[in-house]
Amino acid sequence: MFLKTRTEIVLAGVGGQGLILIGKIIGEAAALFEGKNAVQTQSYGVASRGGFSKSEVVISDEEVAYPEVLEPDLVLALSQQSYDMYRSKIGKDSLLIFDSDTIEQRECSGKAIGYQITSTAVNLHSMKILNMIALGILAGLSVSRANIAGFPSYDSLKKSLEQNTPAQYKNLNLEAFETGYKLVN
Amino acid sequence: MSKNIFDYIIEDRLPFFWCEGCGNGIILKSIAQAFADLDLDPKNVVVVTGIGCWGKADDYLSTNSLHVTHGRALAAATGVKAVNPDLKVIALMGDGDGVTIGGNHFIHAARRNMDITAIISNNFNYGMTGGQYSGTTPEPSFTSTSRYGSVEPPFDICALAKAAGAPYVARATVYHVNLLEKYIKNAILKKGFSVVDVINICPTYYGRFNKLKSPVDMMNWLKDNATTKLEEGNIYNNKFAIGEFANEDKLDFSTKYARIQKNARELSAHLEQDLSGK
Amino acid sequence: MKKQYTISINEKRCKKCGICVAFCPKNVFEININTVPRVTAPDACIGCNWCYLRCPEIAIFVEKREAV
Amino acid sequence: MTQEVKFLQGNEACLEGALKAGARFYAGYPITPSSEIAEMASQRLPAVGGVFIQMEDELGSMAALVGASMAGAKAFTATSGPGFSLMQENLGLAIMTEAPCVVINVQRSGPSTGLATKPAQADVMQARWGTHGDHAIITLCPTSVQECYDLMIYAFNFSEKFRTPVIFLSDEILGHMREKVVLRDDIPVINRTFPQGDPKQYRPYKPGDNKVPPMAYFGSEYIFHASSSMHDETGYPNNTSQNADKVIRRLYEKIYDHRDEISIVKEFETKDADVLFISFGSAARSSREAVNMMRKDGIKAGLLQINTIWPFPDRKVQELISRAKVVLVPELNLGQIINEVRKLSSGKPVFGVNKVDSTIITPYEIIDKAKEVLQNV
Repeated sequence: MFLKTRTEIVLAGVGGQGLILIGKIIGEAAALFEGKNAVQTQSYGVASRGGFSKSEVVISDEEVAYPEVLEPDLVLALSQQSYDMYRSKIGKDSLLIFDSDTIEQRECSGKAIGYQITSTAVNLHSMKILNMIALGILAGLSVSRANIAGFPSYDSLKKSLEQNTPAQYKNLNLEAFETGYKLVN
Repeated sequence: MSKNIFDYIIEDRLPFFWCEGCGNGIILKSIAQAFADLDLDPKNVVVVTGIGCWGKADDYLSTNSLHVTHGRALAAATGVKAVNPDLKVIALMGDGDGVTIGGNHFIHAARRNMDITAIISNNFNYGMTGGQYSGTTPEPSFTSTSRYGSVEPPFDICALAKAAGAPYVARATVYHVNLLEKYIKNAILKKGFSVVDVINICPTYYGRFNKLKSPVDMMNWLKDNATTKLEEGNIYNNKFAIGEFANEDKLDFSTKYARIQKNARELSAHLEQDLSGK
Repeated sequence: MKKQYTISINEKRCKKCGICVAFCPKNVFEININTVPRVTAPDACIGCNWCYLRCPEIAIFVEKREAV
Repeated sequence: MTQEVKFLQGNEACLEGALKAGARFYAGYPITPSSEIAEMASQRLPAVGGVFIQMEDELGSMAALVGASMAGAKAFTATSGPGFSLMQENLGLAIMTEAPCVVINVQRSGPSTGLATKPAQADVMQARWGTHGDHAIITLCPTSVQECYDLMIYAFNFSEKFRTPVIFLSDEILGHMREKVVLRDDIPVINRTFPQGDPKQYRPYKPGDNKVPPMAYFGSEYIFHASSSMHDETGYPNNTSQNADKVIRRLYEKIYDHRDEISIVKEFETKDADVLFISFGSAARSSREAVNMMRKDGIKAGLLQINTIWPFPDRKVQELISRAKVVLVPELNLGQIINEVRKLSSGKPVFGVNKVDSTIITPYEIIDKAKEVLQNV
C-alpha cells in the first residue's frame, strides 16, 4: 500500500548520549545541503540524563507530512533497552546498528551489525564523543548500502557537524566522526 | 508654577466612594501631595491598582493608570517598568491585594528590586467584600470570617519587605499624616523597590467587629498604639512601630538589565552552545 | 499680631465622620450627631492644618488671611 | 534581500517569528515543553533592546504582559497546560483592557501535570473559553515549523490590529520537531494604531475603524486609564447596563466582524473528496499523510487543515462537509474540535479519530478508521 519514498532513521539510547544532536546534524545535512525535505523529532522522558531517549529523522525528496518514522530503514541502538524495542521491527530491507560493547542480547528479526562504539569513543577521548563515532559509522554504512541511499553524504554531514559544534570541540568531533567512518570503510 | 493635589486628583470625581471615616482618602491626598511636591508630570506617572476598596483609588487620578486583577498589581507594574524605566510606577494595594493573594508577587518584586513604589493601605481586613480576615489581621481579631477571633498570625509587611530585599521600607498611619507624606515622597524618590505600609482604619468592618465603633475611635486607636520606638512596635501585639525600617541604595532591575542590553550582542556570541543539542 | 485663618468646609463632600472635630487642638469646630461640622471658634484656629490633613474627603481647607 | 534558511525546532521558529514581528518583551515561567522559547528569548531579546523577565509564576507573567503592552511593547509569553491554566485569569485582563499580546501554549498531555514531555491537543476549548465571562478570542494553530514562524507573525499582527490577546496553540510534537524554515521577510508587520488629535480630548476606549480603539502608550502625551473592570470610552468605571452591553458586544464584534480576515485554513485534495478529514496541528500532518496514502490507493480523500481555530471557520467547514460522503476529525483528545464540526454538519455523520495515549496519531490509524466508516456509508 505504502510506496517507500522516505528514508527513515531511528537513533535510540539513553538521555545524555547526544542522539538528538546527531539527529539534528543528519536532518540539517539533508535539508540544507542536499535540497531534501527532512524532519527530525525526538522523544524523551522527564529526566535529562539516563532515561530512554530517541531521535528520529525522516528524509524524502517529497514533502514529509507525517513527521515520525513508520517503518525504520536504519536504527541505531545504543542501549539494551532501545535494542529490545527495535529488534523485532527490523524488516528485510532495514538495518540495525548497535554498540557491541554494551548490548549483550542480540536476537534480531533482520540484519543487525555491531560495532565497538563505546570502546572506540573511550580510546579516542571519552564517552562525550560516543554520538560522533556513531554518526561516522552511519555515514560509512550509507556509502555501501543502497537501502539507506537517502542518508546524507559524508560531505554534507561534515558541513552540518561543523555548523552544529562549538569551536572548541570542532576538531575533536570531526576526529571522532572520521574514526567512526573508518570503522566501516 | 508649583503644583497642588488637584493637579493629580480630579476634583469633579469627588466625593470618594469610600465609607465615612475610611482613611483611603487621606492616603490618596498624601500621594497627590507627594506628586505635587516632587513636581511629577502626570504623563510620566503610572498608577497600577489591584482589587479592593483601595484598588478604586485610580478612579480619582488624572495620571496614567492600570487597574488590574486581584493581587496582580505588582506583576503588571513590573511589565510597565521593565519596558519603560523612565516612568514613575506606583502600585496601590490593600493588605489583601498586596501581601495575601498577591504575596508572591510582593516578595519577588522586592527581591528583583523593581523600581516601583508600593503603597499599601493596610486596614487588616477585606473591606470591599464585607470585612473578612486577611494576611495582616492581628490575632485574635474579629472579622466576618473569624467570628471567634482570628487564629492566624499576621504578616508584618515591613519585616517581610525588608527580608525580601526591598531597599526602602517604612510604616506610617493615616493618623500620622506628616510622616505619611514624608515616607511616600522618600519612597518615590528611592531608586528600587520601595514600600510604605500605611496602617489604615476601616470603621465599617474592622472597627465595628473590634469595639472601635467610630472613625474617631479608630483614629485614637492608631494614636495610642503607634510608637516611634521601633523595638517596642510589635504588630503581633497590636502595636505598630512607625518609621523607616530600611533605607539603603541597591542597583535596581532596570539599571542592571540596561547593562545587559548594552552588551548582549557581544555576550551572546560567547555563550557556549549546549553540546547535547537539546 | 496674631495670624488669622479662614476655614472652609465643602459640605457636599463631607461625610460627617467627625475626625476634624475630634482632633482639633483648639476646639474650633462643633458637631451634632450626623451633621456637617460648624466652625464655631474661628479665632482660636492656629493654622496647624491637622483638620485638612486628616480629612478623608479633602473637604476642609484652612487659609491664612491678614488680620483686619 | 536574501532570506535565511534554517533547520529549526518549532519552538525556535516561534521565537524567530516573534522577533520578526517586532516582539520586544517576554515574561514567562519555565515549563516543559515550551522552555526553549524562554531560553532563547532571554538570549535574543536584550540584543535587540528588548526585555526578558522570568516571573514568579504564570499569573504574574500574564499580568506583566498586559503592563508591558500598555507601556508600548509587543509582548509575548510561552507556556504549557498547567501554566496556561494559571494564565487564564489575566488573559481576561488582556481582553478587557484590550492589551495586544501573544500567548504560546505548547500543548502537553494532561489533566494537571499529566505527562510533561508528551504531546496532546486537548486545550482547544480552554483556549476558547478558559477565561471567564463572555468574550471572543483569536487562536492560531501551526502544523509545521514554517507555520510556527509564519503564523507567529500573523498572531502579532492580529493582536496589534484588533487589540486583543492571541493564543498560539502549538503542541509538543511541533515544538520539538526540526524542519527547514525560511525566515521570510515578505509578511508585512502590522503595528497598533496610535491616536490622533488633542491629547486632552483623548478617550482611550473610543472605537475607531473596525470597532478597535486607537492605542496610546504610557509616557506619551495621551494620558489614559485602562481597567480590568467595566469601563466606558474614558477608561473610567461605568457600571450602567447600557454601557456593559455596549462594551461586551464590541469586544466580541471587533473580532467576529473580521473573521474572514482572521480565518486561515489550507485545503489538500478537497475538490473531489469523498472522505474529508478536518484537522489541525500535528494531527493534520498525520491526516495529510493519510490523504496521500489513500489517494495512492484510489480513495478520494482530502483534508481541511484549520490554522485559525478561533473564530472557527464555520462557512468553509459547512461548504466542504456538504460535498463529502464522510467526515472524520482526527485530534489528540477525546473530541473537542469535532463538536464544532458537528454543529455545522446538517446531520451528516462526523466521526472522530481520537488518541490520548500521548503519542502522535499515525496515518494508519486514520486510514483504518476511514475505511471502517466508508463500509457503513
